[in-house]
Amino acid sequence: MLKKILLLVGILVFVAALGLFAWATDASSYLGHEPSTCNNCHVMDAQYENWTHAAHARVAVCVDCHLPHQNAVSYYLYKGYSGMKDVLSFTFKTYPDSIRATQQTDQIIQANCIRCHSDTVENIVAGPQPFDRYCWSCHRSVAHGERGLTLYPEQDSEVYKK
Amino acid sequence: FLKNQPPQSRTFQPVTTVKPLEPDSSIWGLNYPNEYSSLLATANNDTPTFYGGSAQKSYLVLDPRLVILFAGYSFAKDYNQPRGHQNTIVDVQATKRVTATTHATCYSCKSSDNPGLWAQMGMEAYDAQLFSAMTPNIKDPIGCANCHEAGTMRLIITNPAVAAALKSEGIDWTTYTRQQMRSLVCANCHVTYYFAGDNKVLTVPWGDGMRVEDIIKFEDDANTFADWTYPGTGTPIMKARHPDYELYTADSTHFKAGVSCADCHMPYVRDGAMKYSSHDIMSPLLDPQRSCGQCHTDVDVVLARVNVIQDTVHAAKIQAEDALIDAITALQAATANPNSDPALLAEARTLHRHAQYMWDFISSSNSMGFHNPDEALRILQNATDLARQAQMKAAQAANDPSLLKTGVYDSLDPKPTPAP
Amino acid sequence: FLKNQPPQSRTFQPVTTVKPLEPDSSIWGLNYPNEYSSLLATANNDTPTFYGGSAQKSYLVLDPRLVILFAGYSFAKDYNQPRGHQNTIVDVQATKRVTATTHATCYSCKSSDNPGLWAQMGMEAYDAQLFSAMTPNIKDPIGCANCHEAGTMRLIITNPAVAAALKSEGIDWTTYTRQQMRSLVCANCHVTYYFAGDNKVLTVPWGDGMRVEDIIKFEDDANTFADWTYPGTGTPIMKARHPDYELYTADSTHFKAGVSCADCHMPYVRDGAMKYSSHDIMSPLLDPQRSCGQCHTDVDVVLARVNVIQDTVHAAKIQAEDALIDAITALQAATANPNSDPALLAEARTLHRHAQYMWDFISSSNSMGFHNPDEALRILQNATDLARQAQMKAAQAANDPSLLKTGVYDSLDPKPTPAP
Ligand code: HEC
Ligand code: HEC
Ligand code: HEC
Ligand code: HEC
Ligand code: HEC
Ligand code: HEC
Ligand code: HEC
Ligand code: HEC
Ligand code: HEC
Ligand code: HEC
Ligand code: HEC
Ligand code: HEC
Ligand code: HEC
Ligand code: HEC
Ligand SMILES: [Ca+2]
Ligand SMILES: [Ca+2]
Repeated sequence: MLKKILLLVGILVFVAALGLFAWATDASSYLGHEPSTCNNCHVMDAQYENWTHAAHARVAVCVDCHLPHQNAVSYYLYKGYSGMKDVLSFTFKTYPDSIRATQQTDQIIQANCIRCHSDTVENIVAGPQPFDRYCWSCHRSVAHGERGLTLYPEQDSEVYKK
Repeated sequence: FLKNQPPQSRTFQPVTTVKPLEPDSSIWGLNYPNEYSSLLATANNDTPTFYGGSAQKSYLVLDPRLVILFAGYSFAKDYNQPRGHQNTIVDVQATKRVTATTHATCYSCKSSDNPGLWAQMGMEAYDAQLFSAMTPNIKDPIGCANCHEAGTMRLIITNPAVAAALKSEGIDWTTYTRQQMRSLVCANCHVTYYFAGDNKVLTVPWGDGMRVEDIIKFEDDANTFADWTYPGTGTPIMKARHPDYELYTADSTHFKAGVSCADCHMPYVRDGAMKYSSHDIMSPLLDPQRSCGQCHTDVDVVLARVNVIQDTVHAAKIQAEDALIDAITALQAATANPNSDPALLAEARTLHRHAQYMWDFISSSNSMGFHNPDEALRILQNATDLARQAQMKAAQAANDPSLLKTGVYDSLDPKPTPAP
Repeated sequence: FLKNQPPQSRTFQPVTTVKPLEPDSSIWGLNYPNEYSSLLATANNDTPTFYGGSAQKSYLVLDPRLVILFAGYSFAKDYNQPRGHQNTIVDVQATKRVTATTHATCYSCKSSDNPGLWAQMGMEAYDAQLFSAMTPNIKDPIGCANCHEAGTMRLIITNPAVAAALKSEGIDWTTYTRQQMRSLVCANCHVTYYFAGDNKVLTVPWGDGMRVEDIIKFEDDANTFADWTYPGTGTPIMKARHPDYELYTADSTHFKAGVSCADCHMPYVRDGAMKYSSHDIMSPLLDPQRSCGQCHTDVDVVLARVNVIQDTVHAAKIQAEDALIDAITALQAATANPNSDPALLAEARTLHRHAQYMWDFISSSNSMGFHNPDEALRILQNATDLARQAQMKAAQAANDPSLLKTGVYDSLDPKPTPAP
């Protein structure tokens, strides 16, 4: 019985969240791949801003790296899943101050790096032992620039100019 | 409402106008409730970390060697790990280091009433008064007026002694950038100092530079300034005091990389849509995700390094202390020996003086070396070497190789306890 | 999702089959021309950096203190900054350290012929031979067979002494990940060692651990192993040799962060679009953009820190050397004095032995401390302290405070030159 109620509540929450999602956001924009969509959420500010300063801004948008590209099914499934996750935790403020990519995200990104750069890295990813590190353990700033770049709260720097 | 809007204009509408040098932080707090309430939170922090944290711990109990090294001076009575900024008045009034003859200078870094008082009466007159005479004027612990200019909210130098020291170095701090001010503002207090002359004028000894060698030279030149004379050895000792800014800016990794004190000690936190700087200043190890995580993806890795660094520097510090205690023991015996060569004795005292200052420079600075590990270890190597040379010189002065005993502290039983 | 095609298969087609332990790198090079030609490039590198680089510089000329510290041993004759991997045979055959009685063991880390020879005759038999007897078998400098397994191209341990040392530590290197092997493969050679017994069997002293204290304990236990007896002091000295792997893995920043030797010394370079590992191994400071620049966007910042670290460690090293020379001078006088207390003399020698090993551990390791600044400074502080204690003990043994003179090296004029 309790389980059923919980399930019901769960479904209700899900539908409500979906509604909220559609209402609160320009839902159709999320079907696209505009980086500014991600930046709708101020919590994505730092990543957005740093991305615009980094090497890939001209050539790759958020979803190029953050969604799986094996096939259309996994692309849209994951898009729905991660979008919902972001919206839920944003709505219910369950996110931490410093947001971190999950391991699952890391694996998706890694596959995408290799997808675009297979010509370049084929030689080094191959080998008798698995390639056991993420590309960005060296390329620490290609995706989102220097860390800590947009650390500071909005404040008037002008007052320091003599 | 979350649609692709232009970034909200975050221009801030003040609720009230804060008058210049306003000592009462609660008035500033009307405009900036987040900053204010986080500042208040420093009153109640009490979580320890391995070497630091906000609990009140007695350095003298944790390491009884300090009782010997500060023998004859007030620091042998009472000397604690610092706590949060809201506790300053309570703590300075409670410490046994303050006596009936202590000057008001001891309030300099403890209250937001000071900028107003200094503007009114001048720092020299303030410092000339007794501590007890100043007490009625001191109502507020550290507050907004110690760091900010009312109106612009710019970070500023509020301590005239620090302003003078910067000037003596040829530095015009008003040209500093915002990021530089995010460190320099801490230098209002987290710097070493001494009291010059009978009026106990607060002095920051940067005239020759901010490295430990420069400060020793400056204090040596200032008529061989001494805080006290070491009992039995006759050494004129100078006390180092929390040279946090000096140590950090001595080419440390983070300083060179442009990181500021506030980046680690005042990480931003979110209140809904707003980001603000946490004014709940404490050990960053108590909230490393926030303090370090913005720059270091793998926080566990850097925390592990903090442990390695702190343990290494702690061991180096103890090693210097053991060498100093051996030297002091020898120098006491040599001083007691009427046949000792006075010229060699004087040389031994100078070695002791310099060794002890170098050690204290690191011992009295915070973070157990993390702020600048290489510089800390370099200085402690010098302290150890000079202490051993002081001991050798003492043995030469007394022409007595039996003064060359090592491991004196280890053989003490019981270990010393804080002086009464 | 039109892009989502499986990556074209470009699986590598070997041109030739390389037989196991093949000493001739040019054969492997048929399959891997980029790696091969970059390895060949190490022959001609000759650009110096401030402390390192590929130019052949004499350590003995750069710092004549070494002539004193290695007095009575071959290192006082000839001791250079290392050069690129292609020069190994030329350099080992040219050094004055090799004499008529030198064993073949000195070829152990100089040639890709070794894995084959060891497989054939066993390392003990190899080491038992004279250097001159082995020379005809040694044709190839360092090559692919020193690091790779033919066929799989896996990185492997090829040096049996290192394999034994790892085993003695309980380490099964075959479980190491690829990233771990990118450091461990250098440990085939960049480790400290000694020659055990009359057959001069190559031994890597890791049985008690890889820290300097562990190695001292191990060599002390191994019948107080000594490379030579210091002239005039009678101290049995053990020589440290390039403990690069040991120092780096002692909790250094980069090691803790998962960075490998190859990351800095073998950065990827490109041939067209294709990346490969540069086998032109040299000082990363000669190509910092590549070696450091992917991880550290602001290369100038980290290079400035390298300068600070190296200068700091260099000064600490000199300080330890000065203390050691003072101690040696005192100990020589005490040893010459027939009335000296033998028990105290023995204690002084043990202090000298340990101080000198600690100093040499850092002095003989590469990078002037950059691989692990804190550990280097910690060890040098200990070396300095122990050297001063050795001097004090010598004065006690001779009951003669005049042995406590400091600054001996500074007063030498002229400074020593390499031994003949
Ligand atoms: C070129 C590939 C690439 C692009 C384009 C990209 N990212 Fe990332 N993203 C990464 C990588 C790499 C990480 C770091 C993962 C890690 O450190 O584990 C990351 C991490 C993140 C994180 C987690 C924060 C963290 O530090 O772990 C967020 C949030 C994020 N990206 C959002 C975005 C948004 C929003 C955009 C578009 C404005 C975007 N990304 C564009 C590669 C990319
Ligand atoms: C509705 C607000 C919102 C939008 C729009 C949004 N995000 Fe996020 N995102 C969040 C929040 C909140 C988190 C923190 C989740 C957590 O850590 O619990 C987050 C976390 C992340 C992470 C790190 C966690 C993980 O799953 O690895 C990545 C990567 C990320 N977002 C990428 C994106 C991308 C790409 C877009 C645009 C396609 C985007 N986000 C749009 C709110 C949002
Ligand atoms: C959508 C395809 C795509 C994805 C996904 C992608 N890249 Fe790229 N990347 C590019 C293109 C295109 C360039 C530009 C090449 C040029 O300028 O010649 C580039 C450039 C680069 C460069 C050179 C940048 C510079 O500093 O000039 C690096 C390094 C790099 N990528 C690494 C990565 C890594 C690491 C990832 C994963 C985190 C990644 N890329 C993901 C397409 C992609
Ligand atoms: C890169 C980060 C970082 C920077 C920058 C930094 N600190 Fe720290 N600070 C630390 C850490 C880590 C500790 C050790 C805390 C502990 O042991 O619990 C510490 C400790 C302290 C402490 C003692 C805290 C306690 O636990 O009692 C004080 C005071 C302090 N720092 C002041 C400063 C000042 C002033 C500056 C600038 C001149 C500064 N810090 C710059 C990280 C930093
Ligand atoms: C007006 C003087 C003053 C200024 C300005 C100041 N401090 Fe302090 N700070 C103190 C005093 C005094 C204490 C010790 C209070 C006590 O123990 O009662 C202290 C304590 C601390 C502690 C220890 C807190 C704990 O819980 O252990 C830290 C960390 C610290 N300060 C960092 C900073 C940083 C960072 C800045 C600049 C952003 C700064 N301080 C500016 C005077 C000051
Ligand atoms: C130039 C600024 C300055 C002056 C002047 C100053 N202090 Fe402090 N004081 C600090 C700072 C900063 C701290 C926190 C850092 C620390 O303790 O290492 C502190 C901490 C303290 C503490 C708490 C920790 C402890 O040491 O027990 C006491 C008590 C204290 N001071 C008393 C005094 C007394 C008494 C005097 C006068 C002799 C004095 N202060 C003068 C800056 C100052
Ligand atoms: C110990 C020094 C110190 C004290 C005391 C202090 N502040 Fe700050 N404050 C700072 C620093 C450092 C910053 C960061 C400034 C920047 O990034 O430009 C800051 C930033 C701010 C900002 C800008 C927004 C933000 O959060 O970054 C406001 C508003 C502010 N403080 C208000 C106050 C108020 C109100 C008080 C008293 C209740 C106060 N401050 C006390 C050091 C201090
Ligand atoms: C504003 C950015 C920033 C913050 C905040 C920050 N760091 Fe760093 N840290 C750096 C940079 C930049 C370096 C230099 C190396 C590099 O380029 O990555 C560094 C280097 C380090 C190193 C290597 C140096 C060494 O001696 O081993 C450690 C450890 C470290 N940080 C720990 C911390 C800890 C712990 C904190 C929090 C208390 C912290 N950092 C906060 C930016 C930061
Ligand atoms: C984080 C980067 C880094 C890592 C990791 C690293 N090194 Fe180095 N190495 C350096 C730097 C920088 C120097 C100093 C070069 C100079 O002074 O010119 C150096 C110097 C050297 C030298 C002397 C080069 C010369 O100039 O003659 C040798 C040999 C060496 N390293 C071997 C190793 C070995 C073996 C490892 C792994 C156990 C290792 N290094 C790991 C950066 C690194
Ligand atoms: C088979 C033994 C051996 C192996 C394996 C080995 N080295 Fe060396 N290395 C040497 C010798 C011997 C020299 C000195 C050659 C000379 O001076 O003639 C040397 C020299 C160097 C130098 C100095 C080059 C210069 O131009 O100054 C560097 C840097 C170096 N090695 C790094 C490494 C790294 C990194 C690895 C692992 C990837 C490695 N070595 C593996 C034996 C080895
Ligand atoms: C365990 C491996 C190993 C053994 C055994 C070994 N070496 Fe080396 N040798 C190295 C490495 C690694 C270097 C480069 C690093 C350095 O010089 O610091 C080197 C460098 C050299 C150099 C060039 C630099 C210099 O010191 O002048 C000479 C010459 C040399 N070795 C001679 C010898 C002689 C003679 C012996 C026998 C007594 C010997 N080696 C035994 C590993 C070894
Ligand atoms: C001093 C040690 C050493 C020597 C000698 C050496 N290699 Fe390597 N080699 C490495 C390391 C380390 C890697 C990186 C392996 C990895 O990332 O898995 C590597 C990688 C490679 C790779 C993989 C592709 C790449 O470039 O990363 C090939 C192929 C290769 N080496 C061929 C050779 C050939 C051919 C020779 C002789 C001409 C040779 N190596 C000599 C250490 C060495
Ligand atoms: C060990 C460090 C390291 C790792 C891991 C690494 N790279 Fe690189 N990468 C480098 C270096 C160094 C260069 C610069 C080569 C040059 O300048 O010739 C580079 C160059 C590149 C370039 C060419 C950049 C340009 O300037 O056009 C691309 C693209 C790239 N890497 C992608 C990747 C991808 C994708 C991965 C993960 C599969 C990866 N890298 C993993 C070190 C690394
Ligand atoms: C594969 C990545 C990588 C490479 C390559 C690398 N580093 Fe680092 N470096 C790091 C990491 C990770 C840290 C630890 C601090 C942090 O988290 O940023 C660090 C820290 C540092 C620090 C701060 C430590 C200190 O003691 O001051 C310096 C300086 C530094 N690196 C210099 C260099 C230099 C010089 C090179 C090239 C010779 C280099 N690094 C190559 C990843 C790397
Ligand atoms: Ca504290
Ligand atoms: Ca070299």
